[in-house]
Amino acid sequence: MSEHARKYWRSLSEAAGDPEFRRWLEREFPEHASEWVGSRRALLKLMAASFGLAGLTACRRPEERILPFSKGVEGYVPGRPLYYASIMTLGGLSTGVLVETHEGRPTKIEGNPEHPASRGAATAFVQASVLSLYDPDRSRAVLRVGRRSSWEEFEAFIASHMKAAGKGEGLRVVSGAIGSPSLADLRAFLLERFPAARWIEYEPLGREAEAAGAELAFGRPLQPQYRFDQADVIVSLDADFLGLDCLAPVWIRQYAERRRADSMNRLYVVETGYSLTGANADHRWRARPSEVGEVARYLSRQLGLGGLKAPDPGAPKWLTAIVRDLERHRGRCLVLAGPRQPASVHALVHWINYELGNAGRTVYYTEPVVRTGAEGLQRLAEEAEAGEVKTLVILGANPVYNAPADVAFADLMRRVPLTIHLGQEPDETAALATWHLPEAHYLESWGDGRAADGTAAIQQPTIAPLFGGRTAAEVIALLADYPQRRSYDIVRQYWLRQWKGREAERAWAQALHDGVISGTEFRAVAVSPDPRRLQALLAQAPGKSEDLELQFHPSSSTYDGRFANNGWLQEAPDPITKLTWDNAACMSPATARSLRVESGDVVELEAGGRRIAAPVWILPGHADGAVSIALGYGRTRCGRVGNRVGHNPYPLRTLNTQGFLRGLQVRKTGRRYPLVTTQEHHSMEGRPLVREATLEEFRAQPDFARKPDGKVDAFSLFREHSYSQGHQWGMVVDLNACIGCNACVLACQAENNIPIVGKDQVRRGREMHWIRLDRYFVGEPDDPQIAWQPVACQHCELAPCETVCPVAATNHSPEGLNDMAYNRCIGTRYCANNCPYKVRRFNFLDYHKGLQEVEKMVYNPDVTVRMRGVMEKCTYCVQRIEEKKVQAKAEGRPLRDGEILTACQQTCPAQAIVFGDVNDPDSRVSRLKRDPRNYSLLASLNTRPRTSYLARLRNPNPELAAEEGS
Amino acid sequence: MATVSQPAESPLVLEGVTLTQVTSTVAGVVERRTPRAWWFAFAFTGSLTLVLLAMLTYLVTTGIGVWGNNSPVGWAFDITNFVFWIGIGHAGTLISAILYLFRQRWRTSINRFAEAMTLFAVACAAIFPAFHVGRPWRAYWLFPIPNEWSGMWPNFRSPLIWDVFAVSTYGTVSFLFWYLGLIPDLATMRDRAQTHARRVIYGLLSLGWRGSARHWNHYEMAYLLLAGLSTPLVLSVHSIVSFDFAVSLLPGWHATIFPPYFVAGAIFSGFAMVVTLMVIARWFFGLHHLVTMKHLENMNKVMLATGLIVGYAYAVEFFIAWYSGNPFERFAFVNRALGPYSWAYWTMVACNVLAPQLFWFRRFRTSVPVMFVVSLLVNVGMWFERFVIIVTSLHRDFLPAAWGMFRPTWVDLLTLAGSFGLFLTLFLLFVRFLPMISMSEVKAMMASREGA
Amino acid sequence: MQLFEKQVDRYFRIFFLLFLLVLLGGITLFAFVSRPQYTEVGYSPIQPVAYSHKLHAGNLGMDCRYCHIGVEQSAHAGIPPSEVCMNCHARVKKDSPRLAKIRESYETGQPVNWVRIHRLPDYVHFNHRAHVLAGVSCVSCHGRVDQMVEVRQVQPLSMAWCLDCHRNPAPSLRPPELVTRLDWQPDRDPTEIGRELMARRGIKPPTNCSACHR
Amino acid sequence: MSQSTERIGGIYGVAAEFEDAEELLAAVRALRERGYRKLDVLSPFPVHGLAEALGIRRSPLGWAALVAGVTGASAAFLLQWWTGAVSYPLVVGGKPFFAVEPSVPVAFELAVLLASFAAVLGMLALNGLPRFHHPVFAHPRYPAVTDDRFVLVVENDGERFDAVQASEALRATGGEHIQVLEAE
Repeated sequence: MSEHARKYWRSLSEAAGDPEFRRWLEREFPEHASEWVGSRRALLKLMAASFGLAGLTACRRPEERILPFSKGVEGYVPGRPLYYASIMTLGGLSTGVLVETHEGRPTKIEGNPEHPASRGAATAFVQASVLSLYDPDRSRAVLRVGRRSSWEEFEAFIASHMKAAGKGEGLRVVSGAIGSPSLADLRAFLLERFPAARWIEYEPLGREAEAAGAELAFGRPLQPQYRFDQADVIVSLDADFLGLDCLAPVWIRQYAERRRADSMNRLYVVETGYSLTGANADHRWRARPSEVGEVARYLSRQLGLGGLKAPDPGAPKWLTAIVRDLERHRGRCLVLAGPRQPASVHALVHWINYELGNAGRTVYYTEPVVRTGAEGLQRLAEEAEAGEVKTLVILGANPVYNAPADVAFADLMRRVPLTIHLGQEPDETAALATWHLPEAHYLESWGDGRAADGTAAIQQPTIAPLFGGRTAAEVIALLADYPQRRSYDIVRQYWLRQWKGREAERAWAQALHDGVISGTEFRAVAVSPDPRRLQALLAQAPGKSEDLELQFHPSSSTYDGRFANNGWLQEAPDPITKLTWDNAACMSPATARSLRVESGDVVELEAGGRRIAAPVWILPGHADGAVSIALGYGRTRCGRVGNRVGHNPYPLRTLNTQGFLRGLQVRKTGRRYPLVTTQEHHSMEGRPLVREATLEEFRAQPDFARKPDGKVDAFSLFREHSYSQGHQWGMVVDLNACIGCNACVLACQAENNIPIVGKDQVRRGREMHWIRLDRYFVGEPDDPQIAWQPVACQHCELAPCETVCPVAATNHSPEGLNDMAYNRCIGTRYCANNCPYKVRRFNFLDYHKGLQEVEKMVYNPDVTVRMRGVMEKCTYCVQRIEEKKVQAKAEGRPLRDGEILTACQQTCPAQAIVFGDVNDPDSRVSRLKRDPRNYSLLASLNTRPRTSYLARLRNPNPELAAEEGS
Repeated sequence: MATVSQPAESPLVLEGVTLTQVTSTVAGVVERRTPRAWWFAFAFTGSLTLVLLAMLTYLVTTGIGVWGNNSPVGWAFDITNFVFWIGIGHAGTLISAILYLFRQRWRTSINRFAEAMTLFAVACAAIFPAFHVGRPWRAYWLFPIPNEWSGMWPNFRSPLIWDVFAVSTYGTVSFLFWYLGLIPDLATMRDRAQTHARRVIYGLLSLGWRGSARHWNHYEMAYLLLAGLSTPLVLSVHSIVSFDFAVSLLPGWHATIFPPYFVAGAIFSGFAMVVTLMVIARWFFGLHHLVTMKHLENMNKVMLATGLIVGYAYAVEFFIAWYSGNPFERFAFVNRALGPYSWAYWTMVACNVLAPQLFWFRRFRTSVPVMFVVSLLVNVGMWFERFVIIVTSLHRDFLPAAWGMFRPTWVDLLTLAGSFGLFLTLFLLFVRFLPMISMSEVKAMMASREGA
Repeated sequence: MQLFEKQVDRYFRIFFLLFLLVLLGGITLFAFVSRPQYTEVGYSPIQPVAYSHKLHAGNLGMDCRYCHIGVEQSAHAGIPPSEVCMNCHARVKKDSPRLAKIRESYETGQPVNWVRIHRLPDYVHFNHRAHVLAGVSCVSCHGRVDQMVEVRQVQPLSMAWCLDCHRNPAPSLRPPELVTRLDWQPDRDPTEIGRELMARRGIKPPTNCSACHR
Repeated sequence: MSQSTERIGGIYGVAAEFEDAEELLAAVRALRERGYRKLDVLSPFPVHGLAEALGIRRSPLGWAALVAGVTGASAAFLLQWWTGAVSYPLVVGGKPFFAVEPSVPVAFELAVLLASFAAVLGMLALNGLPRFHHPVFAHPRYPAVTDDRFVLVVENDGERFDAVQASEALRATGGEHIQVLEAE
């Protein structure tokens, strides 16, 4: 897309203010349901002359209306999508997005190639965020003590209330992390006006430990900025930097760029649960959360930090091997710790990196973009207890659900006379608030934000607020009586102030166009460690204990719970467990044996006198002696999709146990709970499906991946169809790049109008995803490795599905696509039976039934919505192919390689998917197909798939590999 | 039940039976007042038929999702039932056609009965391909109907289209065969009828049959032709049904042994069903002197033979799976015998291979209770055979990540039960209103025996 | 004893023949009236505003693209906003009662509820842009709109009809700049012109499913 | 059949009942010896050897079935070739648009279907069925014919036919219930 589509991104700034435009947007709401009255005179005339039989056919033609605008909208042509550059902010950090809109409806989010945190890619959360926009359960009205009110009433109320606020002694604001420069400016304005007020930023999955570690190490709270593309050796201490500890796709991109055979990095992971990062590791060791810090301390000592060279002869061999590898790669290696680890571990890690000469090369430090912390909540609770809090404003946060259990936020709220809650959902916190205000979705509102590296960008709306929501900035502007009241003005004025002068307007237009404000990234800060303080940390050694530990980690579907009502995400299987619509207490097979539990047994988890119930899931590769559980489930007031889905672990999570807790008691209840996965079998059964080799093996035998196929001596009984002419589409999936993150699954769902089927249907094996990530465990059941394989329709040249279709609903296009005509399909399912890849999906029921009009707004108009009883599958995004072909034709030029991007390819943060014309020998896909690692899945069946795979490489440390081999 | 002492060569019609006695015995069943037991049976099977209707209505209005089918198990009870019923439907034509061509006289007492069974079984079978599709209201696209909307035609390379042609031809030809055989007997019914209504109805149905020698001349030729045509037809139908599987590439389906294996299985199951129903009808309507132990014994011998063929096929499948060296094929069969559906596999083996071994012994072969139980077991076993072939092959094929399990829903089970309801209801109507033994053929056979 | 009277045979034959006749006739009739040519062609609903294409496109000679702006840029040709009408009618016939709905729409911002005439099912993706750029004239599908006071559907718009042209496009092609000239008469064999255009511009209309069904 | 009887009017023929097949066969032979050529027998089952005795030729239905079968198979091949390779050629599984091998099942089925129809409909047509009213039904012993009796009909074969003579001839061969059948 890149260059080409950019022509169409348009700024909405003028139009948004235009009342005509607003009306147009509002009209998008279906007041005008189909009208059946009106004349059918001509038709009746026709029918009157015909026989009774023909009368029946008259029923087939309902009258349809076309409603054009009354006034044209500049630059808009009905049927052509428009693209807008914006940002999506999660946990205070922004990612650049491009929003595709059709007739004023945002339908698809892509990454913004210009934005440093995105570089054209988008994560699963970003992809799914467009569905949340159209969530019919979103907050629709201002509520005052549960009764319907209005913004006007609230405005009047707050104006008079704030007059009596004095210096703001009783005023407290709780919000999520604030990375937005304009909102930070507003906050400063508010606190200036009410100097006694206090503002608490709380994120349940904050990254404060990193900054706190930097404060310990360097004396200043700094944010480390990683450069994975510069690191030859990476040691991750429970840091899921490829997975959920990374909210921007850029780290995956940097990492994947260094997985190429010519400059391959090496990744060591020590972790408790099985994370995406662990799944991609060259070496992985299991450790209880508390033991991870031990590894950091050990590494520090072995590296002789602070002059304390104290080799430990009894140390495990793998640790000494890591140390040697790190020492060999001074300045080109990187050690990092996960956000669940305490500040002391982070401090050691910062120190290690500094001593290895990595600071400034593979990691540098900047001022943090956000500063969050749970401590503020503790103080707030104390103040509320003392009756000091009079007015509590909660902006876009849901602390009743996700605040630390010992804060007891619900009790806290009951002690405050006036609580105001702004949120997108009428959620758990809204239920206890005096006032609940609907919050605008990021696609509906103006704003700004910063990426993790500090780069600022403007968030521009692509649709008027559907349910009358407003932004946090607008609410603060009301509270603080700020000169501007609308976020458009607030954001614009803020940035115009930054730029000043005549250039300001142009810079504003540029910022909107590019979706990024250049030159705003934070400068690197020079650091120097304080060895004395760090040596003290080294001396700390927590007593060994055999207690069970419990680790809390983000959910791949709901994150911290905020996406709980998003059906796409709920249905997306967890990349590792493949569980959908649930979380579970994951534990290793050995731990489960010792607890005498099996997957699906409900257990009671108890710690510190608090207890929750959760079902067990036995996860091979999990650390023994520990349990891990995803946060973000068990919500009660998020909407019809997410209510009572899964089990809520927050009641066990306290201020001091944000990452993990020790002393866990697990008790079997005897109850069973149905856990549902999209993959029931986890072994490759010795079949050469995912092919992999070590880097050394690859160098010795580059075409190792083709060996399992042997020599296929195919003898054909008939003259085969020739595909030598014109475009011939094909795809290559680089298994070495793929990290298994699910972004493609969600992108495909958004692009192709794939329905949500629900937990019960998934249980029956009827999930509809067109692309699935096959995840196989390889090796020892207690400590296996993981192999991924994204599988969608392979577009076989000799497609077995086509031959068996009795009505020719699936057949081949001259360009080698395995076409599927939904309207011809009668639904025998024979094609799916005969598909060796099992990628065809059948509409067993009407999965689009009962959707509200607003939910249908997310549909891509270029893709047919399938009815029940028909088969569907990956089309290689044929709608995108056709669109680009027409475009090239219109411009009188041949198609360019890389011009057509499939949805999965476009969003892939690892750039693992390449699509193109295999008839063009110079295309990227053709070049990759000539790669020695290229192989076809199930080649022995002679289906001749157009999708092929590049075998995976691992880069184990030869020292350890030799040992593992022996 | 009168016991008949069997001479060394058991007669096909007991000695001393006259032609009139044949007529009155067979026609008498229809002319007698409807027995109470018939009404009870009819009420039961009729209700089951209504259950079938209800299930199909629910299916069509809601979607295939009411069944347990899923991905990867796209076919389960639906096609299992289809193949099962089509298999049952093979005995009738086989008895009528092949045994006719081989001049097996013992067929005459049972062919009508078996043909009717064929017809009803094909009717039951036809339900499933029609209703297993996701959009049954579009099922007419399976036929090559010219149209000016899409200009589309069926894909004649698909075994399902072959199925459509095979099953519809088979149903039609079976009906013609059955009806052709009925014409003289309908004339008999017409001429014996006591009420005007019956006379008119049988009169119309018999098409004015007079029994003229010229009639018989053409009639016998037509009958011979139909027998000659039906013989390859009956072999082709189950071969083509087996192509649904054999032409695919699924391990467990893709096998060249399938056509003969399926045909043998079909005959096996068909004979089992004939025995099951014949034993009941013979006892209930007192047809011992027309349907003698000789008939039953011969059918049991056929069951033994076809059972052995089927058992051989099971063994050969395993051998080929091992011998081919294809890991997918090997796994598919190991999974059948030892996987999660092994209970179905071993049920199948026990019922189809072990149970008929009793028929090596004359004592069991000629024991009505034994043959009744064995025939029931074979029915069960043959249903499981199709279930095993379809479900165990689909549920674990090439990519382990896509493996799954099939669990039937209550709709699946009730639809299966309902199809039995329809079958038995049609059968009850048949035995109530039409002569269930071919009188003219029995008479001809008796006459030729006397002549000999 | 005769069961049936002699006439029964005659009646039977007559009834049988009649039955055959009715059956075959019925099938033929159904086949005829269910054809798209019969059920689709001729649809001409009353529009909320009595807009005459004959007057505007025919007599006044306005180009199609003056109103249907999307036809060269988008899959949809588009129905013009009321504003486009008002470009002229702000001055011409500014008080005509027949234009009341247009003026009202322009003033209130409420759209005019035009009735759709040319309708394809949701599963069909027709792209005006691709066709117009290839040189398929408006007239091929919409007929002589410039002679219609009330627009009516003149082609069946069925799949088989689409395929006819996709299989044999030459007779329907003309130089792209002439697509909106509904009265254009080629000076030589149109098929020949079409063939030349196909060769020069590489026009190969697809007949595979995904060309239209996605 | 037997349109000739209609032409003459009055008498269709003379019929007598026989009790068993051998008696009947003997009667047929005797009557044919006496010059009666237009004989018919009504019987509950096809009597072995009767057709030869009556001089009835082998039924030509086989030829009809053959022609129909060949028509069916050819039509099937033609249909599959035309729809697959001419009307709308679609690439299916990379296979040829038309090939003989996959066309065989449908061709076979269609051949059998048409041949079967030809056999059954041909039988009805050659026998003039359905025909619900017929002079022979008027014979008082007719109903027994479909049970266990045989009726031999000496049909009116033209001007020389004498019903009384025919009755006598029948009686001489042992026929009972001799009855003159009215042509209607």
